Amino acid sequence: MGEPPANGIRIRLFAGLREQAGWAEQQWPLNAASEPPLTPQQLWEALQLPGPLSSVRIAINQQFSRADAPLNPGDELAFLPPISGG
Amino acid sequence: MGEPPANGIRIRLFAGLREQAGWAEQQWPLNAASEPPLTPQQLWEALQLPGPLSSVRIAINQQFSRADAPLNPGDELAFLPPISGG
Amino acid sequence: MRLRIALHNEAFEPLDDLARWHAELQAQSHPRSAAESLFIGRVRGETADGSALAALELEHYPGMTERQLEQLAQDCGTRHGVRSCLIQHRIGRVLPGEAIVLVAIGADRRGPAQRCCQELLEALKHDAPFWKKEWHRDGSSSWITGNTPF
Amino acid sequence: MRLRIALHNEAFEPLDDLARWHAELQAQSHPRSAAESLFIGRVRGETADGSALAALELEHYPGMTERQLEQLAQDCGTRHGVRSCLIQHRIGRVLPGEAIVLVAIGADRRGPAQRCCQELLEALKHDAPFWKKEWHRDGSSSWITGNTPF
Repeated sequence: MGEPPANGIRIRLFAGLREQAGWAEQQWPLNAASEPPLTPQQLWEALQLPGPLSSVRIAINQQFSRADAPLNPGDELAFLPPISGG
Repeated sequence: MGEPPANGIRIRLFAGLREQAGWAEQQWPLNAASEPPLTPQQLWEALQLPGPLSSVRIAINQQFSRADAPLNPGDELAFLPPISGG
Repeated sequence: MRLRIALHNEAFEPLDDLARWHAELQAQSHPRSAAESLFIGRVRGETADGSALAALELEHYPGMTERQLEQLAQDCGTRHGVRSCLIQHRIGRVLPGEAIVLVAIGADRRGPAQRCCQELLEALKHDAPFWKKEWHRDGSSSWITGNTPF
Repeated sequence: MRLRIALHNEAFEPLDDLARWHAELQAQSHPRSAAESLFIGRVRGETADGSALAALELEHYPGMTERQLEQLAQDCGTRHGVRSCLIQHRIGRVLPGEAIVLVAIGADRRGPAQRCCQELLEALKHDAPFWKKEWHRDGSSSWITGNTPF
């Protein structure tokens, strides 16, 4: 019963970045923490996302994070284009 | 008909200054502009108002004015203790 | 700049006054401002020395107070290029918790709206002839001779 | 500090929300604040390049946006020692003239209320995940990649 615990990385894109990339969300397989650890920067490059990584902000599990932060199975990673709220 | 034009100086006190002095308003006779001109500072002293003149602000005809501004017949002079609005 | 200044000698509800002000501006085809900065001041329950306050009595200089508020608002509003300015101020006997002042500034951008609202509040506290007397619970009273710290 | 954060996906009336917020605080025996600083932001009728705007579309990151707003409000409120904080923010399609953001800060003194309101507004503009898309009259659209000047 219930779903098995997610063990990949859930990757999410928003706003203009989502439209440019043509997708909103995908799952990246990762069964165990790798050594050296997988980072947002590596995924940005592997996924061939548009523009320089410095143009976006990174959130891991809905908290702002660094591009070289280690990713673990089950993490939610988001690439956030420039914010314009309020 | 109607009142003759006021030709004295109407002097007004407010708030704590009014209570200390024991009066709110009085008329000071002045039929023509005097030479040298009568000033708020002279009236402050002549009326023996309490405390230093520097502790109050002066308004002539409801505009802030200087203590040595010349007074003319018909003027309204007010001595204003420290303001506390808002 | 649309400007409205009013002195109330009875309790007023800032949000009701604001709603009326917005409706009037709308009725005059004044488009809603992109930025509105507001301030509501209310009477504290305590005197400056910390004892319980029964009421605040607000004296003003009829004529000069209104004129001075208008001058301060015009100067500040022009300096910051704002679109609308509403000032409501109590006079008379004001009870703890009741509103004493409302300032509402509409502008095209948040910076001018906020700066004008803040500066105008300081200006009216220092340069509009109002005087506050604190009434204590025991029936004694004392004039306040300055403003609360910023 | 009393804190309320809400995202609305339909038009909201800032003054109605404020009245409800005040009534709730009163019902919880939270005495009215001596100083309340407020900000209301509305959608402009024009795009960044000056052409007529049909609508603004506000995207957010469900979950993170609310969490981030709460964190920013807690940090800012604690830093300034304020008593209450209300943030209302629109999401979805917002029409010109409609309210997009409301910030209301209650404090014991005007300085902390004003500073907190101003800083929190800047913080949420820069650090809460919202994205605005401008919809033009001709059906085209473009993402805004920054905030309007202060």
